[in-house]
Amino acid sequence: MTISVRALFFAAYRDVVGSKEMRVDLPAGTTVSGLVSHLRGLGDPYSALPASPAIALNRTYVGESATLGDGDEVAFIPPVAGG
Amino acid sequence: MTISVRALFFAAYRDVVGSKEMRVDLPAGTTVSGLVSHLRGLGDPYSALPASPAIALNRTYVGESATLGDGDEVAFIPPVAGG
Amino acid sequence: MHARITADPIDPAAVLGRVGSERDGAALLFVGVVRNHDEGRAVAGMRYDTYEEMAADVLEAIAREAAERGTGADVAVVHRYGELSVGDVSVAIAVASPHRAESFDASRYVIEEIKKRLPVWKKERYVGGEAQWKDGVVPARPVEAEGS
Amino acid sequence: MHARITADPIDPAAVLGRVGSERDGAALLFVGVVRNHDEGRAVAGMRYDTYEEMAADVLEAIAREAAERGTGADVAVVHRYGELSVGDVSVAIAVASPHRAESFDASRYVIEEIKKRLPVWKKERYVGGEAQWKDGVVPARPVEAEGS
Repeated sequence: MTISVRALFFAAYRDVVGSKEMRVDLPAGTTVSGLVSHLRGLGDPYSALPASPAIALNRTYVGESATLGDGDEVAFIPPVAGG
Repeated sequence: MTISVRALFFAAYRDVVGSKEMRVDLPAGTTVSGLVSHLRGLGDPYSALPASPAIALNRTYVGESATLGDGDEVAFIPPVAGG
Repeated sequence: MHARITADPIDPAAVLGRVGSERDGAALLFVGVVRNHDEGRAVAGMRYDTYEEMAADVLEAIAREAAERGTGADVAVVHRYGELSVGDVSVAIAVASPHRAESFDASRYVIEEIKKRLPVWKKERYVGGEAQWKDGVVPARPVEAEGS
Repeated sequence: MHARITADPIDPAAVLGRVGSERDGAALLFVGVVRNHDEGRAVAGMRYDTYEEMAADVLEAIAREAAERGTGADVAVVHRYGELSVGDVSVAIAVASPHRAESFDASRYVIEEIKKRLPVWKKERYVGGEAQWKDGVVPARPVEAEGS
């Protein structure tokens, strides 16, 4: 079975990837770290993403071992600088 | 030789003494603690002043051993409560 | 409690006006402003990007946490995004509480948590035309259960 | 730097407007307000008495000391005296500085020093008519030279 997630890129990561959003199809059971590895394995420009970025899953920060589900929103969060 | 000072009373001390200001004649060389003793020795209501109040001499906090001069302004400062 | 992320200019007095009641003896308004220098470089302005939907949630969570610290405080916070010039307000935090210590504590909490976890990024524009993303803070990850 | 003791109502926004320049990334406004309760009693209002000439000097010294802490801050403080009602502003302290830590530090310094040494006293009027001087803080005496 396959799931489909939306990967979102912000700020410096958006500059790296060259787009703000992409759809990614993955095997069911893929974790956050699995998605990151998958993307980095696609080669340039994705290989320039960090191996272990901060990730928000459906708008909440999660660890690398969180499991993705169909329709999830997975945001790559560069170091934040609000205020 | 004699000096003359203005003693000022504020807030609770003004309530005790019943006036905001009095002129006091003292021997030259009298200290702050000498003035306090002198006033307390006058009897009611002055005897109700504390033995060791905070004192400002010419608008600056001083210790009990500060020496008074002619024309000085000596304020009896109850515990402060600004803000 | 009030928390908002917005592209509109911020009126700090209006944010302050959102907090306080007759039980409160202290109110504190923090205002963050784009300044004309950073680490020795002359700054012309700042672009704030955000992950708006998530930022709204995080800002509200921060305000709620601040309000629930100590004996309770009333909290309002507004954070801006978009293109800002020197002197523009980037964030306003208003707090009111019965005693001053809680207001200082809650205000400081809100700004420090914003810096640690609000999904906002800033690109500094320098006098002369260059621009770069400002170094930020890696948000803490939730602790994961053993073996999960 | 600006320090004033006054019988006139205080406009906190105007006090905030007195600080800040393009070098400043943070501004902080503290507002002290007469609250409707104190130590479990319902408060109707507060009378602030002061030793005005000395209070003006002390307030200015406090503001100067606050401005000179750390790497420097811009400070404005206004303290009121006279008859105040619940909700009236008794003190407003505005600080601006390049970074937020200095503003929090300077603001807190000003209000804590006011409580320790500004010659101001307050008589609390309770709902029901009774009134009493609020407990205060004994100002520290200067250290005296040995044998003087």
